Amino acid sequence: MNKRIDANVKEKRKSGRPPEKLKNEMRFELPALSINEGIARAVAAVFISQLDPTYEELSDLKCAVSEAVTNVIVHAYKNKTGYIYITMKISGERTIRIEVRDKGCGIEDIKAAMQPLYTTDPDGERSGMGFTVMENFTDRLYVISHPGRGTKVTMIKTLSDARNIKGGD
Amino acid sequence: MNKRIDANVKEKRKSGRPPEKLKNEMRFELPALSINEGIARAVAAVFISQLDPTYEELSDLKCAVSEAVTNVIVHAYKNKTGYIYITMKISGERTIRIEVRDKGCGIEDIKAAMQPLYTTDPDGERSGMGFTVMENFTDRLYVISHPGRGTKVTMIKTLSDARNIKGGD
Amino acid sequence: MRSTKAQAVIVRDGNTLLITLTGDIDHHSAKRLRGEIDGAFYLHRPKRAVMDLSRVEFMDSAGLGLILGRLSRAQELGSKLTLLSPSPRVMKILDLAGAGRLIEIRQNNGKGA
Amino acid sequence: MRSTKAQAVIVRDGNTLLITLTGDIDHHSAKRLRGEIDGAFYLHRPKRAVMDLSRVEFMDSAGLGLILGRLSRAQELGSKLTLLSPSPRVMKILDLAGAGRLIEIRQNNGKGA
Ligand SMILES: Nc1ncnc2c1ncn2[C@@H]1O[C@H](COP(=O)(O)OP(=O)(O)O)[C@@H](O)[C@H]1O
Ligand SMILES: Nc1ncnc2c1ncn2[C@@H]1O[C@H](COP(=O)(O)OP(=O)(O)O)[C@@H](O)[C@H]1O
Repeated sequence: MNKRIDANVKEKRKSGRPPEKLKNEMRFELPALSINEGIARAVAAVFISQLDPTYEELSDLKCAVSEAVTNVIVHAYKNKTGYIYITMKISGERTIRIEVRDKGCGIEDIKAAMQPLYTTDPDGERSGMGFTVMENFTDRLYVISHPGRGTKVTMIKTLSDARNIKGGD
Repeated sequence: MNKRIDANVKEKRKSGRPPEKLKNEMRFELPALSINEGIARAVAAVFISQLDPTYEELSDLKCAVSEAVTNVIVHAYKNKTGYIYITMKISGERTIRIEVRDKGCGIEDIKAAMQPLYTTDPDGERSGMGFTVMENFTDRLYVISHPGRGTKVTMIKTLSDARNIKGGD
Repeated sequence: MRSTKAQAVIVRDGNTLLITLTGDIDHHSAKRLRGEIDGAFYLHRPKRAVMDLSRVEFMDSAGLGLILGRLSRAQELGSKLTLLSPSPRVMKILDLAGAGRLIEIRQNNGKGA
Repeated sequence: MRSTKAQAVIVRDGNTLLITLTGDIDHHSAKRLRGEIDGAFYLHRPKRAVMDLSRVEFMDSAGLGLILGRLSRAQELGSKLTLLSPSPRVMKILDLAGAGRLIEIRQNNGKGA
């Protein structure tokens, strides 16, 4: 978002209450158990809801978080136990940044891994579409991985301004 | 809960599916901002819900968490910024342990602080009933505090078995 | 499980101020509600004030502080404050502080306030 | 915001197997649903199978895996699988994988399946 658009947004809001600039963040961790897929996306939804997202935006982000968390559970730790580390940060007007980290096996070839339909787990009925969902349901996706040490997936999305203009607080 | 009662519980469950022993835990942290009172109790509710609590049990625990978190926001950091650290752990059959920690000013006289109606903040309209709520809404409450270094409040509650006997999973 | 935004809807009816609280009453929302309610007290100086609690979805001890604080405000201005229809959850908090001895609590059984 | 437990309600009607999925379909629930659905496929070896998706509340790529896996199972047993009434949310996931080219998708507009 460039300065010009920011200025526009502030103009529009003058009619309502002054926007409280949200600078909130949350960190959480859960064991890499499949029951925590639902818990992780519900917790993400609680945090994201403070920005009053549209149904579509909230659903997209829940789905993206679900993909990243499931990948940790399915791929990162294999038969070991380990934790999922999640950080969510609000910045600027309405931008949310979500990081999903693990200390698992890492990814050897990130470029290959991010291809649609690519999966290293054909028997488990993984569709190979996890990264594709994350990419399509957020504005930006970064993947950093160190084989043997773990993976960090960062997703960034700027929410629309619709709700604020309609005028809640 | 002693061994005898545990054995009874297992007996009753034989009719249904074998109980999956939940050994889940979650850690999270949030800045000590008042908007996070609602977020912290909603996150706690998401985590506790995996135990299928009654409405009364869930409401009691949400309220106890709200008290502990609000105390960090109101009392621990005064005009400084700081974080609230929360850990939730499930153990045994249906026991949940919730720890709320801060690195704030600490409490000089814990015994006095835990008295009903005692508050160091008469102007702010605190009722002095926070610890009383935590004590009444959980099975056990422990408070450890080091003046100048922070406070840790631990609350433990064993949930009733009602839902499981009725037979969902 | 998202927390519901707290609101105070305040209506004057003759000498009575009807204050309907909705949503989640905690320390965060109480700060704002206090100002709104006290503003109405000072503006209208009502003989009676009724605080309808039937639509409160969550309340912790900060709500108790809000209610007892408004009781002082009412007494200061010579108003009589009554609480209307607290849910069992809200009643549990009121009971912990023995609020029933300090303030009248009525259940509205659908026969009008 | 609690996730809703996923379920597969499976009914045989003549040569047709009607599989109604409800709740949240993710990797956690898909593991269990897969076994339940495949069990019914092997038991009944239906000519046609219809998977009603209208009551799915959440689905991620694990649901895609579940659906495409059942498509293979159906083809293996000579059954024809059709998807019924995916919500716009579920459709968004199906579209990402171009599932519409692999499997028939019907919208039920209240005129019976
Ligand atoms: N956190 C992770 N740790 C290790 N490997 C991963 C991780 N996330 C993804 N991968 C690798 O990337 C591949 C592609 O991931 P994805 O697109 O989500 O598809 P899927 O999970 O269906 O296989 C996976 O099959 C796996 O090999
Ligand atoms: N986390 C904390 N850090 C510092 N002081 C605290 C903390 N929690 C409670 N206290 C002290 O204990 C007192 C009693 O707390 P409580 O029973 O919750 O009542 P209230 O919050 O309404 O004052 C507070 O007024 C404060 O002095």
